Amino acid sequence: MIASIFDLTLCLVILAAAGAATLGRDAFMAVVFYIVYGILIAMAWLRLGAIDVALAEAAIGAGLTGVLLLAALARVARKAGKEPASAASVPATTIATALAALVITIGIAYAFLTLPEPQGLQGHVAENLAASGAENPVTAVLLNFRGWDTLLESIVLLAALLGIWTLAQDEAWGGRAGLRHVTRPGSVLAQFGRILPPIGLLVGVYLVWAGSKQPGGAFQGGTVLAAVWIVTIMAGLMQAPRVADRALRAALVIGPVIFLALAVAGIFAGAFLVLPPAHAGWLILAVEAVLTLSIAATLAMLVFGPPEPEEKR
Amino acid sequence: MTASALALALILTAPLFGALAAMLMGRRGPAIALATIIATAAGTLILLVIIATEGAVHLAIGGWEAPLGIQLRADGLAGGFIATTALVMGAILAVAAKPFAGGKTERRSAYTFWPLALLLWGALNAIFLSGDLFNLYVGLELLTLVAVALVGIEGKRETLAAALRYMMFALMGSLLYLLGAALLYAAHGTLDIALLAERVGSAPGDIVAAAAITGGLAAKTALFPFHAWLPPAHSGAPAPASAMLSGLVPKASFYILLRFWFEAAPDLAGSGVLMLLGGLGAFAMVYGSLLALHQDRLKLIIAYSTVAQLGYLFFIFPLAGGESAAQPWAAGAWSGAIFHALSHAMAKASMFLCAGLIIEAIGHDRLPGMKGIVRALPMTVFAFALAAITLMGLPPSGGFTAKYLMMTASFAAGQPFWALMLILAGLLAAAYLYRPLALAFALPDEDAPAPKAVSRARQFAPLALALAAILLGILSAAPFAFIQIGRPGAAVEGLE
Amino acid sequence: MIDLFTIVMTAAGLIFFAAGTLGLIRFPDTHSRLHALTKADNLGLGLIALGLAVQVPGPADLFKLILIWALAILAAGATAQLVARIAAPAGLGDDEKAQDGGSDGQERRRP
Amino acid sequence: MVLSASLLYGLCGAALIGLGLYGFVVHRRLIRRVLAFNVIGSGIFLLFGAAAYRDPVAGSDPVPQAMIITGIVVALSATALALALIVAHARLARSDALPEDDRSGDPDEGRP
Amino acid sequence: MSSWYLLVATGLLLTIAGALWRVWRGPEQADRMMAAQLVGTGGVGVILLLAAMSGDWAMLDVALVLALLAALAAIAFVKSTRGEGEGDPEDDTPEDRASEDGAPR
Repeated sequence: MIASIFDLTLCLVILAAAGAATLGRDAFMAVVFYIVYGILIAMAWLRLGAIDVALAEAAIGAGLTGVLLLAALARVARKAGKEPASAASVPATTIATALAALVITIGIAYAFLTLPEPQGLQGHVAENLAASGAENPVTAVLLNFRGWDTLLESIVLLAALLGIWTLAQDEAWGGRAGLRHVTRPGSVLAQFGRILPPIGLLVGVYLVWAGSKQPGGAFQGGTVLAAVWIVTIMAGLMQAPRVADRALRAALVIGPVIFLALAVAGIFAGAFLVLPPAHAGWLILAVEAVLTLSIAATLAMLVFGPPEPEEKR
Repeated sequence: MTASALALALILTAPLFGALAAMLMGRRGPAIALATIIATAAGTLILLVIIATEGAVHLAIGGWEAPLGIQLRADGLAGGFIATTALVMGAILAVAAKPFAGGKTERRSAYTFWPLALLLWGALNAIFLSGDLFNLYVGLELLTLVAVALVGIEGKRETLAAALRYMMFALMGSLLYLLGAALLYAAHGTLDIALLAERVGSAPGDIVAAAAITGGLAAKTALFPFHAWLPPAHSGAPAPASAMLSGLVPKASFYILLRFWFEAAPDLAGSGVLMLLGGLGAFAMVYGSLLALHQDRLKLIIAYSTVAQLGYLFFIFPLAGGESAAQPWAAGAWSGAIFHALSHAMAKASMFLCAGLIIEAIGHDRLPGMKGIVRALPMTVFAFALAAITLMGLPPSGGFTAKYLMMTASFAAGQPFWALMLILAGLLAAAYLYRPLALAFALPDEDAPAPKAVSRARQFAPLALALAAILLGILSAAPFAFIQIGRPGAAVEGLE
Repeated sequence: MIDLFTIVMTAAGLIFFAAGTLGLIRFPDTHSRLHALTKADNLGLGLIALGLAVQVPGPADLFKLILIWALAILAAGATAQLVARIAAPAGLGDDEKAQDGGSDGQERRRP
Repeated sequence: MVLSASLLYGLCGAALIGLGLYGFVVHRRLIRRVLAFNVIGSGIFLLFGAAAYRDPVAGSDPVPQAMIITGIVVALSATALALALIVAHARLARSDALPEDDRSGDPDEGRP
Repeated sequence: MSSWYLLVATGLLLTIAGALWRVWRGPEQADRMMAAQLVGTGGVGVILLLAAMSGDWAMLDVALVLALLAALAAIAFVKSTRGEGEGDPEDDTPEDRASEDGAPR
């Protein structure tokens, strides 16, 4: 009973935040609502027994996506002089769209309510968990049973980064990613930038290390590490790396490269991407370690953006 | 280690390794691409031989069978698309080696082009081999992000707008597809295509899922009315990128549609849905052709032509889907559409490469400026003409075989409307391709500036592609039999 | 007994949160709202964490609980100071006003 | 009254999808559309996760959880690229909308 | 005991709803951001209670990550209100900062 009340309240608050984020007039307000929405969704995931997802949502949905949106909004506002009207002003279109969205919602809800008896893969996963090399079932799926998805996904991140790098101005190519951040030494921001990284480093590494036994893993840990790096640079304690930097590029690709190499090596053990059960445990940990490094580097570079011309830095 | 595992590993990982290497070593792009072409082509050849001799290949990634793991499936259809992709990518990368050469210092466009192009290849191969709807989603996302990046690589205002427009359609398409996949998993506990075939019924969830997946993929294939993004995106990119975007990228989402409707959910295909898809295709065909007639830039003509040509790929649904699947004409219709997809990939890539070389020679692609270009670029214009023959569907090209098979099927099926549309498509293609060809062969204006020279070796690549499209028609028997290998369920009688 | 302690502490935490929110809603200007807020929610979270500290199974989780509270204080304190500077009347440049667009013009005026 | 968590969050997910769809179609500012895209995405994930938790005794199905994590990362990648494109486009076009949607120059097109 | 945790958590959700109202009203960007900060802290509280309720203390990691990343969003906000996003918010006015901008650090 009380659980239902909690769930119902949470659903309503989520819908309110999402409604303001999508319908609100003011763009900045919408972005703040989206950040709030990410926090709330993380709670919903806990209620659905998905701690791994909650971790990912807290780190990515509430954290990084919000940062990306805030930064983009600020930069666009400075560049786009007059902004276009925020919503379609033809009432007929708006009403038709609203009706269509309502019909689609009802259709999806109906489909959800009429789903047949659940036949999940909990049993299959549990049966094969011992041979997977991970004790956390989600990690077992991500790194072993469906490792090919994860491998491709780590490359999707790189594809997005390459796409962002194509947006650099030609004369800026090879330079430092993003804008230069300056802070006065001893300021609140600079102090904060000193205190947070050690804690964040600890948490990030812990999440990866603990990920094979309990919720956590390369993506969640990598995001935390990326956040640490971003804070350090925003606090002006470090400069963002040059996009032509060899060490940076090596860090970006090492995770996918090692994962791919392992996948190919698998054909000697029977099939593509086979992890021999006897070695799966440490192999997964090793892959997670390098993936974390690459994910952290890639995510941070996604946030920094393309290199900017020196005079603007 | 089996030969098939080695082949699949090469096809899947060589382009990805190449992309990562190119990302690491900025100025070695062309050399890395060459190594990738060799490795992937070797894997493709091995795979083709295995499929031809032993039939469809199945491989459980990591040794985990469905429903727990992801299954790779290489049948004739997959083999045909992989081989065509290898051929087309090889030619494109050969032409791209000059404009995107490494140089002394690293340049932005040259640096990003190579990893993006190789990632595009890797994503295509991953899609063509995957037998799992969620894995297909990840592959499709990789493909989409890379394609969007390639559209915007010139960094001009119009190309960025084109990339953004494409991105918006693609984002919506991905979400719809993902929604469908989520509903299917929730209902059936698997996203393996073979297992879904046994489980998908006509529950509300299945219908909503099928609608969402179809809508999402149609948006990514630029099916009318989701076509608005395509012409500016495909015409705004540099020619080698355009060739990939127009020749190969839309085929991937079409391929997933085929896998979905013919393999995962064949029983769900009611005649209404199939007619709708075919009808939208017919509309796209007419609409794209008419707009192509009105363009004054070569690349825009070619891009609108893609809208039209993709349109009649969708005739496969009414002719070979649903109740037609068990009919004797289905094999012909099915092969016809696949032939069309493959020959269009080669011909369209060839055309965009030709357009790129023409731009290199005269500095732009406005039609009047092309007058008499045949004297400066005889091989290029010849290749363009050959590719045009394929797009018009004239014998002996692969396009002709495709149309012949589909028309025969449409008469056999008692649906002559599609045959009429195919004839119309051919006539319209002839009309919109006539203008650039006629200009190319005309006498140049006296005062026209002399075109810049383009090396013969580079002109050879589009010619090879156009020839391949013709050869696909002349030697159609072997590929016809090949792409039938492992075809699900239906009658295998040909119509030849 | 332990449970009673937890109940009292979490209830007190909730009250502080409620007070903070009330201040956030009712106080007339940005600075006073800021002031009310940071104290209340940090104290509220601290009380809740304290209440739960007696329930955790092991020292590792206790350590996490302390770390969470410390982080929350640190983050809230730093951001409060930073945001306070932004909120200074002169702190909003013309840029920011343009960014918000004209739609909420009437909202901008203090109630 | 006992409503299962799965049911509530599943319906909430469906509503989020509809809300996001509306926002995605109605907005002209591209940043708002990217934001709506993210709302739709998390609605789909929530629906997926709720469906995976219909049997609380068996616990949440780990396979959808893994897929959702993959999906979240993919959505982040798409968002990052889209936003970077928007910023680059705004630098050249001085507008946060596609040319066909950009009516800021139109004097009749004021906001109510 | 778990009912009590849920009760307190529901109460926290209501305070979060109150904070949402302030995000909506503004009027300053700073108001909206501070209200979001309250949602973050309240969210951490809810997660602690959910962890105690379910006895699954691994949920504490989520609270940890949330607390860590809440700071990131706030810093990004503060940064985004200055110049092109790069400056120190504690420098007094945008004009001051603009003159420092060209100087090497």
